[in-house]
Amino acid sequence: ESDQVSVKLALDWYPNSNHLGLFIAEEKGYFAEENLVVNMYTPVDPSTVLQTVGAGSDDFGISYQPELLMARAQGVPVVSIAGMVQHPLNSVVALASSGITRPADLKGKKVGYAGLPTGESLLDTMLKYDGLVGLGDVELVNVGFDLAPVLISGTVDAVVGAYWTHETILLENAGYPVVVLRLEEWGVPDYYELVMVASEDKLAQDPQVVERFLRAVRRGYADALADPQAGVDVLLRSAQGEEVDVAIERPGADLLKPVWKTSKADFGEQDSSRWQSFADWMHDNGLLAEEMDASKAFTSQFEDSK
Amino acid sequence: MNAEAAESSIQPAIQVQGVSKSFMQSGTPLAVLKGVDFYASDGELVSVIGPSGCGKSTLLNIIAGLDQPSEGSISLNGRVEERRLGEVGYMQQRDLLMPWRSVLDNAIIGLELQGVSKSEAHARARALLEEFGLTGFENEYPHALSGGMRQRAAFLRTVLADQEVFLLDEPFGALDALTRSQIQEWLLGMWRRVQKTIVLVTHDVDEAIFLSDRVYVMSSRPGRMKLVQVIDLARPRHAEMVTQPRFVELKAQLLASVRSEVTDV
Amino acid sequence: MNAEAAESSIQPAIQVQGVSKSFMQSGTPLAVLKGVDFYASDGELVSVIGPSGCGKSTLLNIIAGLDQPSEGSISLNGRVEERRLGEVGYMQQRDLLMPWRSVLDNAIIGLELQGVSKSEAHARARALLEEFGLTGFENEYPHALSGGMRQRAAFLRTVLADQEVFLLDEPFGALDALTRSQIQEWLLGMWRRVQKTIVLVTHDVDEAIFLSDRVYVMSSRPGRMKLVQVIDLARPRHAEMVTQPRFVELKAQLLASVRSEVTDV
Amino acid sequence: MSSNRPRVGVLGMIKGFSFSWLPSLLIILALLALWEGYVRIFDVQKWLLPSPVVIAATLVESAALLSRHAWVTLVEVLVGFGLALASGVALASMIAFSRTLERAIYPFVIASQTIPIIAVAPLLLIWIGYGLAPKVIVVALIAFFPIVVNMVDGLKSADPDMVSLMRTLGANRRDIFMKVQFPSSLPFLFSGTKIAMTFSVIGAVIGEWVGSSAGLGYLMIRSKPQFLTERVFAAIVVLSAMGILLFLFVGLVERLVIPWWHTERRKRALENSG
Amino acid sequence: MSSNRPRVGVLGMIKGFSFSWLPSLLIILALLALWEGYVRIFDVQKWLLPSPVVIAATLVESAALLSRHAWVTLVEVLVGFGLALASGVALASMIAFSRTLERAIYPFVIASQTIPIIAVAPLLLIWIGYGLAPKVIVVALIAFFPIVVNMVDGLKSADPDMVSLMRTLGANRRDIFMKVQFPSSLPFLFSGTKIAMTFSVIGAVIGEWVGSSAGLGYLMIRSKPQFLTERVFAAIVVLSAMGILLFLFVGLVERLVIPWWHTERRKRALENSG
Ligand SMILES: Nc1ncnc2c1ncn2[C@@H]1O[C@H](COP(=O)(O)OP(=O)(O)OP(=O)(O)O)[C@@H](O)[C@H]1O
Ligand SMILES: Nc1ncnc2c1ncn2[C@@H]1O[C@H](COP(=O)(O)OP(=O)(O)OP(=O)(O)O)[C@@H](O)[C@H]1O
Ligand SMILES: [Mg+2]
Ligand SMILES: [Mg+2]
Repeated sequence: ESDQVSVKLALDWYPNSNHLGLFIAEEKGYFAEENLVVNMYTPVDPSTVLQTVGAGSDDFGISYQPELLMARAQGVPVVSIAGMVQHPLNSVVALASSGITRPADLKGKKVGYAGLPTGESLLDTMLKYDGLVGLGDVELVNVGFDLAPVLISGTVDAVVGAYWTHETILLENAGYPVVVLRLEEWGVPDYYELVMVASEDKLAQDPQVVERFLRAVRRGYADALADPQAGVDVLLRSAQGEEVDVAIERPGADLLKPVWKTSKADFGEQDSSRWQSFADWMHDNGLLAEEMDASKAFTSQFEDSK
Repeated sequence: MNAEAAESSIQPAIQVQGVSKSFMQSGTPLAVLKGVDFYASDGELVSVIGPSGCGKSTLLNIIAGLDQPSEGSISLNGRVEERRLGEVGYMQQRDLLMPWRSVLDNAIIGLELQGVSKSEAHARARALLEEFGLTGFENEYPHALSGGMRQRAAFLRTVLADQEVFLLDEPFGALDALTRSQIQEWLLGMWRRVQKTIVLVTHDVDEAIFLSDRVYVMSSRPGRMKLVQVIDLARPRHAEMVTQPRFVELKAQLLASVRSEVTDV
Repeated sequence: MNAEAAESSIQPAIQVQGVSKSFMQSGTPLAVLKGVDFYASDGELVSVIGPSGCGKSTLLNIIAGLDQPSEGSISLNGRVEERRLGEVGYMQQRDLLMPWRSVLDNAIIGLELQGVSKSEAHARARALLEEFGLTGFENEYPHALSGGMRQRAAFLRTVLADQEVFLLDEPFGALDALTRSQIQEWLLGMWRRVQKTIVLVTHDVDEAIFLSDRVYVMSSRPGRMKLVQVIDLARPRHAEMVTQPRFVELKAQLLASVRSEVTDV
Repeated sequence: MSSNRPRVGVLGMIKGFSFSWLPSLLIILALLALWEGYVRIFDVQKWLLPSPVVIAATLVESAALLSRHAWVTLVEVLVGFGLALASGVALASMIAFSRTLERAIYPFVIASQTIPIIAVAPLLLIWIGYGLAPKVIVVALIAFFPIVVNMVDGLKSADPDMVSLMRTLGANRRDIFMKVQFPSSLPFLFSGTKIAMTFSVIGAVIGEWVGSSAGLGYLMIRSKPQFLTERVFAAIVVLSAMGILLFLFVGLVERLVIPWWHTERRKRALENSG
Repeated sequence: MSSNRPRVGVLGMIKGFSFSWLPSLLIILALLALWEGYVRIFDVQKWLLPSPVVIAATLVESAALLSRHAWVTLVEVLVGFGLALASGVALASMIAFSRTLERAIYPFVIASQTIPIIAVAPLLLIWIGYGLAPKVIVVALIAFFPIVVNMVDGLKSADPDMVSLMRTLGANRRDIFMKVQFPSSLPFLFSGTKIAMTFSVIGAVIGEWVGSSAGLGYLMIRSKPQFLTERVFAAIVVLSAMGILLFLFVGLVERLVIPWWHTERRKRALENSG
């Protein structure tokens, strides 16, 4: 029992179906079996996760692959230890009634985004891929993080930055059928939307704790894969369950199931060529000032330990 | 005009009849005035003296229309007037100069309210600066003035507003003896020229006698008029008169009446 | 003690020598006092009269230590004192009652500063309420008081602070004739009992004569002492004296001196 | 006459409730009716702008949820405000005490207000974690500013003649501060405190963004992306009510602490009303 | 004596710069040195907390970028503040004018402050689009509150005897307002304005989080996920400088508009300094 370790985990966002495995591991005692006490919390500004993990005040965090690469470019010593999903969740979303079916249809339209450079580059690549000149063909509008309302209200014709496992459900539930343009289908290199991160120090000093943590997490997601809806039930039973919207998380869990684990990859697995090609794409688009060796940005060292 | 006018058939400029007034103080009513009768004929100069707290300022407040009596009535020129504000000029005990206005601008506030143009108003005020001993201070803010100067400035403001009736609540309280006697003589001169009705509250018996046609003596609170003394000194009056026998006699009489009051106000 | 004491060899309680003072007003220096010589012997009651704005309050400010002279020196009991604050009791022209303190608490502020316990201070203040005509008002805030009451409260505060020397700047300015003569007699009584030195600024010549051992007359600005008149009336004095021949004679003399001043202050 | 009305303030508001709040109530009802009508006629979706009826229903249904979170926020507000009051008064006293201190401190006080808290959020998270502390600090940071500025102006508003009087009575700097400057500053301080109290509420909401798992701010942030706009509005209603009640409470305290400030005006007003 | 120091304020600050700002400068330099030392000794990474030297370098390198964005923010601040001042003074006047209006309006004024702007910002975007307007509105919403509260208290601080005087001179309500209440309120108004001016800066930053393509707030939001922390801090420095300068500017205007408020204190102070 002296072995018991308490760790802090910063979530990327409020508890939702992306976190089912974590809540299952908590409720079913998988963490406890590894002698871990996991404190989960949600910082409101997701970009703080990489800093608090990098500085060691949090042990683990959930962040995004593009952000992780940008952080490393600035010297933040963070490393991805697991791909939480195998594909981008980010997407371009438009109302079905708009008639937009492909990036080229966005020509001359207003596109809302969160005001971040990544969104600009993603859109640019998709537009070019579909034969347009690029960003110059659309009017970009910084709408902050509330993407769905501006879409419905007609403030913009499409948004980039919405998750096809979340905002889309929200919109459909509200009575607005939508069209989703997946990034990886329109020229953006495939990447891992959400990644579990730890600091370089942590990996060097405490690999056992990382290993124990990931083992429990993997067991959690294995259960979630077996029965996503049971996982949602676990989430609803948790301390913050009352604020969870079942109408979104139930379909969300079903949508996520195929990206937690694909025919090619198990949960958490990461592929170095995908990391590198995405890093190259970021460099090409000016998101990284210098070329980067992406192999240092992630580690597969914990994958075999099942 | 002098004392006889009061007895004439002309309606008095101010007629106060059976006025009582009480205030709530810490929850209990405090009777301040009790059946006050008072008048001032047109063009008359009347003084009111009485112990501190007997309700002199309260009486003037009521005449000016700032306050309404609990009982009794006030008539101006024979008409009972409910709304008397703006009808009579009133110089209160505090100088009430506005700290954000220069002396000159403080003086012309009444004219401004009457719609007189600023340049015209300034001109009229400047013409009186000398007389009020304010030359050279017209552009200062009030805080730069001595106590006496402040009171003179307030007096100038009242005079400029130019109403038919003036109520003056201890207007010379803060004046030195010299300026005081000058202003007194000046007041008499002005009063003779323009035939204003003046009600003066003062605590200086010499001043009351020197200036007035009649002097009212009030009792301590609740205030009533306990004595009216007609001042039968000849006019025009001169500063030297204060040491003359008739003056000294009147003074002794009034002082005796005042002294007979109980003192715990 | 009376006028002869001034000539004795004992060091005067207050000695002002060659004091000049000027202020900057709108950028140019304004000479307010010019070579003022003045003294008050131990236990003497001295009055200062003079035109408004001649620098009477400025002189008291300097004696009290609120201000330093531009030239000249001030000695207390024969020692030249640079730091005179807290040495003399000073009642200023404005009553300066604190709106957040009751009358009683305003009165005891000096005792509070001397470290006297609150209950003891209250007891001492209560003992004097009657004499100052403030009974029943001790727990009111100042705004509920009439002008005269406010000044009496301020006077009570000064008296309670109980220093050897009192400077009184027109302390009776807002008092009615009745209270005024009562307070004057009370002041004389207290002064006789406790042998304080009192310097009184007033604009009431009667008052100056009635109370004082000597009266200083100041010139208009820049203020100098232009006359010192020893008041040789017998003590104890009575209110009736003001109509006696010697009194009237002294009054005529002082008024003449005051009137000879130029007036455009 | 407007300026002669008794300044009866909060106490009077409460006492004379039945009559005096009528206009306010009527306006509120009219506005709500307009809003309801607008939403119904133009068929505005409830996730875009919920109607008053829907919000009211949510308030009732989610009463337990809301009050649980409201309690958390209230604690943050009160603790943070208390800290702001203490530090604000202390800072203002230092600033008013010496010109040198004023020059040294005031720029920092002002600068502290121009730093967007969200930008230093990671530092806060690293330095003090995500418990009660960061919220309290955010509240205090936002609330202390109006207190300092008003109090400094108030301390400087002391009547210089009254200060002279104290000096002639032998008062030292401390006496003058305690017995003249401080009481003089109270009316100003209360103006600032009213503002600060209201800002404390918004401060707690912002604080909850830094990282939290409870509180009305948390609930809002959480409900927004779920399109539970009616819950966001319900939380806003609770926050507003909290802000108004706290504001009124400060007004009440003001009347108790500086009665002279009010009676001075009221007495005269009664006298003048005739 | 602290309270007798001349209240020379901004003008004096500027005139007496060389000497009087020395303490402030020394403190700032000391703090910066401490900070630099801390960062160097503990080898704190610049993505977490950049050192003053790094920030200074960024300020120089990115001067053009920063000033372009600062200009945008300044315009939002000034326009929003102007709107807040106008509407704040108007609202306060209505509130002080009639008790009924006070009861009807004041609750809304308070309520408006407890609504977390970030929660309604998206609605603002939908309702009024994404130009200058929403930022100006956010600034105005934040800034008008201290103005209203202080101005209301100021209007009520008018000397009731002075009001009586005006009435005896036949003044109507408007006259009394314009010639007594309004001037009396100015010292209070300026206290509020100083707070409002500072809050305007943070208001503009918040406004820029939604729907902007320029401004220091926008620059910060963009730089943060790129972990350009030194640029974020450089933007904060510029924002602070802007806030302090605007605060000092209001102080300067105060001295020009209500000179009597200052000279009243200064004259006495000179007199007492001896
Ligand atoms: N608004 C008020 N509310 C309660 N009491 C009041 C009010 N105004 C005056 N009083 C009381 O009424 C009494 C008379 O006051 P007033 O000011 O009329 O006296 P006064 O004769 O003018 O005294 P003084 O000569 O000292 O000026 C005093 O006891 C005072 O406390
Ligand atoms: N702090 C100051 N700055 C500039 N001028 C001043 C200052 N204090 C007083 N004065 C000027 O000095 C002169 C004398 O003022 P002081 O108050 O001493 O007169 P006083 O004799 O007491 O007058 P009064 O009898 O009217 O009270 C006045 O002209 C006044 O304007
Ligand atoms: Mg009176
Ligand atoms: Mg004087």
